[in-house]
Amino acid sequence: AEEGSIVSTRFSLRDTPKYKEGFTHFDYVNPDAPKGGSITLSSTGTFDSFNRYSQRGDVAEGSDDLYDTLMKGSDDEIDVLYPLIAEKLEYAKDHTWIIFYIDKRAVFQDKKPITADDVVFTFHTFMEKGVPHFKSYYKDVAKVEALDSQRVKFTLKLPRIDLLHSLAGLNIIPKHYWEKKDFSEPATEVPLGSSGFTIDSFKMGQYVVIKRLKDYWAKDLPVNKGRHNFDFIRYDYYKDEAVTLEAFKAGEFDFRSENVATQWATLYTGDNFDKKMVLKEEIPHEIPQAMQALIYNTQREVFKDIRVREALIYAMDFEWMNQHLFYNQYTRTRSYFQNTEYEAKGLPSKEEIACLDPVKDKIPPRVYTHEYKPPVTDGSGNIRPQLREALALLKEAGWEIKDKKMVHKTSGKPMEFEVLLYSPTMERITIPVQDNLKKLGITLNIRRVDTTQFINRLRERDFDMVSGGYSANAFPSSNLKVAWHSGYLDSTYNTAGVTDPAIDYLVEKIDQHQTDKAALLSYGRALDRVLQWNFFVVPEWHLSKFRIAYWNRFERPAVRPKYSVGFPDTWWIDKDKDDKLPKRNTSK
Amino acid sequence: MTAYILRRLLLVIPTLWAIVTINFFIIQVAPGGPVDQFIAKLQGIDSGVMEQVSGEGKAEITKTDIKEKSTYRGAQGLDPEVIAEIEKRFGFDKPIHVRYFKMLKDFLLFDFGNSLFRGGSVIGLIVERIPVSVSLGLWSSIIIYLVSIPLGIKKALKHSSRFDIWTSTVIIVCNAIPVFLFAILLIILFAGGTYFNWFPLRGLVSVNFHELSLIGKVLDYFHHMALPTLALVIGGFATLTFLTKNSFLDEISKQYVTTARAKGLTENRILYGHVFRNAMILVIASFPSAFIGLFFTGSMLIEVIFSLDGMGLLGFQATLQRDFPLMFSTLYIFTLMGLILSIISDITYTIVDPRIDFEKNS
Amino acid sequence: MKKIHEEQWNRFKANKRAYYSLYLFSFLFLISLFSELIANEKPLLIYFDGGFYCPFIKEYAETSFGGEFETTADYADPYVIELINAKGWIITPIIPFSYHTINYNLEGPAPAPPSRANWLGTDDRGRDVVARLLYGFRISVLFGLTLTLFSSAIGITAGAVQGYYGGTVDILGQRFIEIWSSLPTLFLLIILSSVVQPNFWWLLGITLLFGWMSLVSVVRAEFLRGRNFEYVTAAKALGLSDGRIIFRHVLPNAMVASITFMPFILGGSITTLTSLDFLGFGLPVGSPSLGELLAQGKANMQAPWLGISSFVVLSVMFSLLVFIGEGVRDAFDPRKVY
Amino acid sequence: MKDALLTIENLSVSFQMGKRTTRAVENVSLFLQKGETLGIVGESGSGKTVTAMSILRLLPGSAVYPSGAICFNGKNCLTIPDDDIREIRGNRISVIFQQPMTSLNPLHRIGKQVKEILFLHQDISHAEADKKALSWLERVGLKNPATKLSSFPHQLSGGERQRVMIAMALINEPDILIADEPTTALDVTVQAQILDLIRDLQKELGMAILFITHDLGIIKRIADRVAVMKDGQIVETNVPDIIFNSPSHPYTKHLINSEPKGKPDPVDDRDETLIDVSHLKVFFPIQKGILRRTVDYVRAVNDISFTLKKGRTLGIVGESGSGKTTAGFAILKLNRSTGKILLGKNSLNDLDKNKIRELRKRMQIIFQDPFGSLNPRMSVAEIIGEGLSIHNPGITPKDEEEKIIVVMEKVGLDPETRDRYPNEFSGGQHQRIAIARALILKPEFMVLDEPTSSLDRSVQFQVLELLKSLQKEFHLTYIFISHDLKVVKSLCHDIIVMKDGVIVESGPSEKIFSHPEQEYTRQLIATAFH
Ligand SMILES: Nc1ncnc2c1ncn2[C@@H]1O[C@H](COP(=O)(O)OP(=O)(O)OP(=O)(O)O)[C@@H](O)[C@H]1O
Ligand SMILES: Nc1ncnc2c1ncn2[C@@H]1O[C@H](COP(=O)(O)OP(=O)(O)OP(=O)(O)O)[C@@H](O)[C@H]1O
Ligand SMILES: [Mg+2]
Ligand SMILES: [Mg+2]
Repeated sequence: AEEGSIVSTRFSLRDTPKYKEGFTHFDYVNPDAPKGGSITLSSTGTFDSFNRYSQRGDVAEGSDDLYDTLMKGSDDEIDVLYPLIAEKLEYAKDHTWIIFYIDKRAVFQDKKPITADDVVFTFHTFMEKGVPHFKSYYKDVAKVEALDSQRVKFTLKLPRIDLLHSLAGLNIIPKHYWEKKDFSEPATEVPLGSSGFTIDSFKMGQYVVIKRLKDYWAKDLPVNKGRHNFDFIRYDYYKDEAVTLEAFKAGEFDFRSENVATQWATLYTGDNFDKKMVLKEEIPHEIPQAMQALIYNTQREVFKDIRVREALIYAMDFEWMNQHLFYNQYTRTRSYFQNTEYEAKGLPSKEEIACLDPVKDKIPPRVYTHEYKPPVTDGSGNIRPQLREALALLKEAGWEIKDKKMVHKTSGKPMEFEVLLYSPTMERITIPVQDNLKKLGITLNIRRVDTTQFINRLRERDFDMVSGGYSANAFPSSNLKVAWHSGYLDSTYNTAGVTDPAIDYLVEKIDQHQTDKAALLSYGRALDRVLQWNFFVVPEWHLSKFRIAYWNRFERPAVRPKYSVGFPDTWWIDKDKDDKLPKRNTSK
Repeated sequence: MTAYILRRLLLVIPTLWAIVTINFFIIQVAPGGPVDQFIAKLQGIDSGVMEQVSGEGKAEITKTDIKEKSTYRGAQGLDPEVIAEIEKRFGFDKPIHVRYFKMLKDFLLFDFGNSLFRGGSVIGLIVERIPVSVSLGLWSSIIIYLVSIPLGIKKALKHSSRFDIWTSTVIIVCNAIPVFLFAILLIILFAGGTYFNWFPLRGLVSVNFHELSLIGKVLDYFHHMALPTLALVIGGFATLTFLTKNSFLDEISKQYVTTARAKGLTENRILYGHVFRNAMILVIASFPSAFIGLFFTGSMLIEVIFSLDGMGLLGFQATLQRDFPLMFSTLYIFTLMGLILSIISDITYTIVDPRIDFEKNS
Repeated sequence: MKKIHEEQWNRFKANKRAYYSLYLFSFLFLISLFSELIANEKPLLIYFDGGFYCPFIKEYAETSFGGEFETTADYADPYVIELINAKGWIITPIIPFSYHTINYNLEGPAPAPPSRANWLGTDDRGRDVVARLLYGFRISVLFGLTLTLFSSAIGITAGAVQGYYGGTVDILGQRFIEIWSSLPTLFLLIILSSVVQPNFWWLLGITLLFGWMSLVSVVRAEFLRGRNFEYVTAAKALGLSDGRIIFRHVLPNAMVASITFMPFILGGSITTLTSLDFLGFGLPVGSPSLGELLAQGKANMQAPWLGISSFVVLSVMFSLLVFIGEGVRDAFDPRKVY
Repeated sequence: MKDALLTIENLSVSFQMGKRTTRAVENVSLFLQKGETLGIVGESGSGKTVTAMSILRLLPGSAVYPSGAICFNGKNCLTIPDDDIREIRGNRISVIFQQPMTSLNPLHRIGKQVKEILFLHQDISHAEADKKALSWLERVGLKNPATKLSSFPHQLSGGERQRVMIAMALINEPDILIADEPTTALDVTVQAQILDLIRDLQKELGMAILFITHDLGIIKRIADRVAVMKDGQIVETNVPDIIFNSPSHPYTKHLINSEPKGKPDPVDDRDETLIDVSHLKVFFPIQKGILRRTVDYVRAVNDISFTLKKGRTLGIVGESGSGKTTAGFAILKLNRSTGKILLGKNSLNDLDKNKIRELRKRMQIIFQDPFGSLNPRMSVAEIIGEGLSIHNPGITPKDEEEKIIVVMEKVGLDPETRDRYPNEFSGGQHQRIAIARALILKPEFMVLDEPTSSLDRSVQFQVLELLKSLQKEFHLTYIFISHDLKVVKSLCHDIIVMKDGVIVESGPSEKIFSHPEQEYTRQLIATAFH
């Protein structure tokens, strides 16, 4: 070990790793799960390539699983890594370099050993031929070198632990295979991988069968123990959703996770369900949820006024929608850290107040005095009380109703704006909002364009309001900067076009405290509050359940991984159940 | 005539050039391009319209992706440098005229290049889709021709009879059936888990196709083709039947038919031997092109619903994705073919009816 | 009416199906023209506090009835109804929903099954299906009729001129059409929808711009043949102008394909609109559209009333049109025995 | 009568068009014995064709039979099943249609159409059929029968088509031949040849013939018995001798007495020249193969020149297929020709289309095939009135209607029928519609291509008188194409004799008729006035 460095078999960004050194398996697996059998799953669309990293082509299911990473995370923690190809690592305390020690046993699928050279090759290949943002993300990597056949060192230009951490997640590709091939081009033959899976057979665009390699060198490593219990996983490709569901019900494939409320509520019925041959289950989970919302473009004159932004939120009658459109399956989203400990609840704590102090007078006062809650209605569709609130706010902001239209007092301009969508589903959601806004004399135009146009206008920031979201945050990561910092106004980041010094300050702070769990907790919650009370979005909803249905032939560990449903990772086939099912088309 | 054909063949060149040029500029100057599409794909919103067609991703919630962790920055947006990089990759860093002349040169050499978003070359993509297209096109056309023409003739003979009325009603109602609803209905009824599980749900052949005997292969193929073909033809009888009927009605009372009758020909021989050619000039002349067109039949919705990879979907997606090479090349190839076919069809006219010529009217 | 037209009309009438279809179609279309009176959230007439109000013509603020908001009154709101009923009465249309009215008082989730309030249920946004069908039918028929009329007129003329004159006119015309028809309609529509909010007229314009070519080639072919007939020579010998020969002599005898295709072109125009709506490049979001209803029918397999009712409307419409078309054909057939 | 081959008893035929019923034939009774020729003569539109067509049930669907029976072989042709009647058609009973021009399938080659009937009723090899077809075309006097076999109908002249029809009817050697004006488009020599042929066959096979014609000369020559029809009824039946010498019915008398007689009205030599044709040529390419290469030309009109003075009638006579119709078309600029054509001072071959169109009011044509020249979708009134409204844009509908009525009456058509479509008329009526259409414009120059071939003597007389009086009154100029030399003689001032596309002889009418120079002409005249 070098001076001033840390050597470890585990690598965590913030938390102490849950699993001790020398653990044998994750908690959420059954280490003795019987292996074997084959299952069929479905996929949508088509595929024409097995090279997950080519710049074009539709990759087949399973192409992702062809490669192992240097280290591997568990499904019940965030950002904690355990040995896989790399048996241990060593990194500088100042976070400027890292060395991975490659397991001597590690081999590619052709039994050639995985060496440091392969890692170097991998990194260079990704930099040169990988997706464009790989290059920009890793631009701070100064050097990659193979110290010897088992050790590889990455040196950074500046200290960044998150970068070091993410390097551990590199998928390692075999140099001797890719050297002669163009990595950026789609592959029609199955590439040589580094993992325990390969593709056994396929028909382009139609199906692909993934095979578990029985002689996989790492199959008994703690990160793999009890996982990958099926010999074959076959993916059949469908193009139509209704047909896919029908196929599932016909027994063409084994497992399905539903994401449409109506279908979940109405279409999972029939003989096979009654006879318990197919099981329908809702499994609650605590996975961090995205902030799905209608986002204001705060660069637009109307939406510069925070009161206007607040007022319009009252037009979304979530309770009615939930009852009448979603079978009461959803929960209103209120936080940018939904389902995490970083979610701001109640009133700010001392620590939070301390964090907020420097920007005290640049944030809405209610941050200190109120807990943020999106408006709640009685679900009858009658939202008079809410409209009253909205009207009051709008009046305050200098708007009035004239000739039954909401107009600006001074300019006399009516309030009219457009929401930009690309998906027909969103129409269904925005139409009731439009209807309610009409009652306020406000015109909302719903504009649906294709995705190309959508992105085009997003890039040009040519929209009033857009249906979109902020991706889920398991913790306050440095990505918050690109989402909210005023410095990102001229990119496709920062959708809401926020230029708020307080927020800039907070996200910068978060960026600086990436490894300090306690600080992140306060800053994260503080940021959440500030964002909430700034009303940048009309928040929508989320679902904290898995809606799954499967043919009754599986068994699964008693403990479910916290952040995943665990299928097909940890489940196995129960022979008895399987035998009771009628013969179906799903065998390989 | 020979001179005419020669002239027509020569005219193909400027026409093709004009088509390619006009399309190139229209498509290139239109806002939004492959770059946006690529970004959309990176941000995970590449479904768009396909979603309406396939019903995919109509979830009211963003997917809780089990595999993908929250660190993926691309989902939030892209840096300007990255976008510049993408633009370069798609060749948008070059001025438009450079791109234009490059395309012209490539087309002259019949070099169609690669798709922007899919694996494989443009030609490869098209060739791959021919089996599906031919299958759909061939069977559906055969059925439509075999049913519509005799039916139309019979209806002409029995004009205004009860037979005429009920067949009209049936084919019109069939014509009004929205293809995709019907297709889905077929699947639910005959291939789903709820009612009869008689037919396969997807694909052109079974997975174990190569293991089957020859007869098995044939049966398997038709087993798979049955529902898509049915869905495709159901609405297709109306026009041809009515065209046949009306054309026959127009001809059937002409004097030469009486002559034929006076010769003692049977009604069928009169209809098929004499009237047919007179009445069906349009149909006959369009047949060569219809026949070659079979190889490129596409019906997007049928392909989507029966999970087939055919021309229809390819073209539609190419447009949506702004996959320019694919768009232009298919346009180029199909137009070229179309131009030749129209010449063939014109020649057919003159063969079917020797009185037809293309000279200037005196 | 000239005697000959009278005969034609008689011949048309002799085809009972066509005759009744025409009546039924005109009736339905007429009704749909008055959709606002039949299906509307706005009452036809309100008597309130000694005065009469006509909300379906004029907008009244809620405050006019003593309510609190100065915006247009929402007559579906029980609060407003109560206010009015306290001092007067309301006459509502038979279907108290317009195509865009969301029925907030649904029993269960939308799409709601047929019920007393919503005869054919609601769509998946809680809007009344009957009202949407009614308005959708009107828009479809108007679109179809206009498009068919113009596109056939242009297409037939172009085909006729090409076929009749032949030679250079034909050669150039064909080339023009080849080039024109190569333009990617769908793409242009997509682009258009990004530049403007496509409305009825835009869609009509674009589809017309690219839709007129369907008849050209058949008409041309029929003209190439028809121009050689003896009676055309006779007409020429009479000294008729080309226009007259084309339209009076060749065309009526070269109309088989056109007349046959016409109802289908109409149907096709309607389908074009529905499929554009289906794909989402059609009428603005929220417009009454049969295509959108079909799309919903597909997306909501559990709600068959969506697909079925739009299918029934479409097929009835098509059938009527084709039957009328048959009658028209008969009317122009001099040999037709009636 | 017991051993009659065919008997028609009390046959009535009506046409039902909507509410309107047209009675075409009323209570007609006829019989036909083996080996016998029954001639039917009568007024145009009197139901001859309808009666004949009824025998094989060939009338359109609008025909109804209120009464009657047609017995052939002891069976009623009107009621026997379709299969049985089909057995008879073309095999036992053959028909030569009145409209040879439109009776052939336009898209089938002649050979195919002729051979088809052979294959249908005989067991015959292709080679044999070819041979037989060829020999029959030869027998009916077609030149180049081999090329004709591979021609399409539109490439044949009127007379040629008619002979193809005749060949088709005779080739199966039927028991009964129904010949509906079989020789209207044939020149007299060919006509004689055909009649001989028919008579030979009759002798040989004992064939019975139902011969419908307006040509009383022919009737005299070949009929064993004659039936005279008028207004749908048979007014008189008897042997020719009696019919011609002591007719009992007034109509028969009238018919027999209206021979075309007289001479053309004398003309003034100082009249200016109206038509000057020089070196007129019309060639039709002969094309081969899919690519339609032109291998040779049919020289239909091969360098003819003539002049025609105002107020005169020029007769063009000549062999069938000699290019008369083609020349007529060329003179009016209705086909592509080379050479110079002067109408007055206007050179038609140099004027552009619009100029010619303006001249069209001054020059008119009556087509050899009147039915083909009538637009099937226009009513008779529209057909006749159309030119009028075009050339006199100001005319009121009422005036137009009046004029139509007048001209219809003049050509012997019932003005009441003016709202009907052409398909509801008889052959002679078609011809008169065509004449009316031309006459209503009062053109100064007319090409009349066999204008009276389908007209009975009385109507023919009426029409010719009309033409003459118009000529006198308005100083009209005619080109008169006809095979009927008697008519030609009575109408034409000058005559051109054509053969194989060239003029073999021309000159003043009297001179040609009295001193024909060419052998061909002499033969023509001899046959005609024999
Ligand atoms: N298809 C029809 N529909 C209605 N009326 C018809 C039809 N065919 C013929 N007629 C009428 O029947 C009558 C007899 O016609 P037909 O053809 O038998 O006359 P024709 O004696 O052959 O006369 P022509 O010598 O002029 O040929 C005519 O008055 C004609 O108008
Ligand atoms: N379109 C054509 N193509 C080829 N040959 C043609 C065409 N039209 C006419 N002919 C030929 O030209 C010759 C002259 O034809 P035309 O019709 O002028 O004869 P005609 O003198 O009027 O004879 P008829 O007395 O029989 O009517 C004929 O041999 C005919 O076969
Ligand atoms: Mg007759
Ligand atoms: Mg002639």
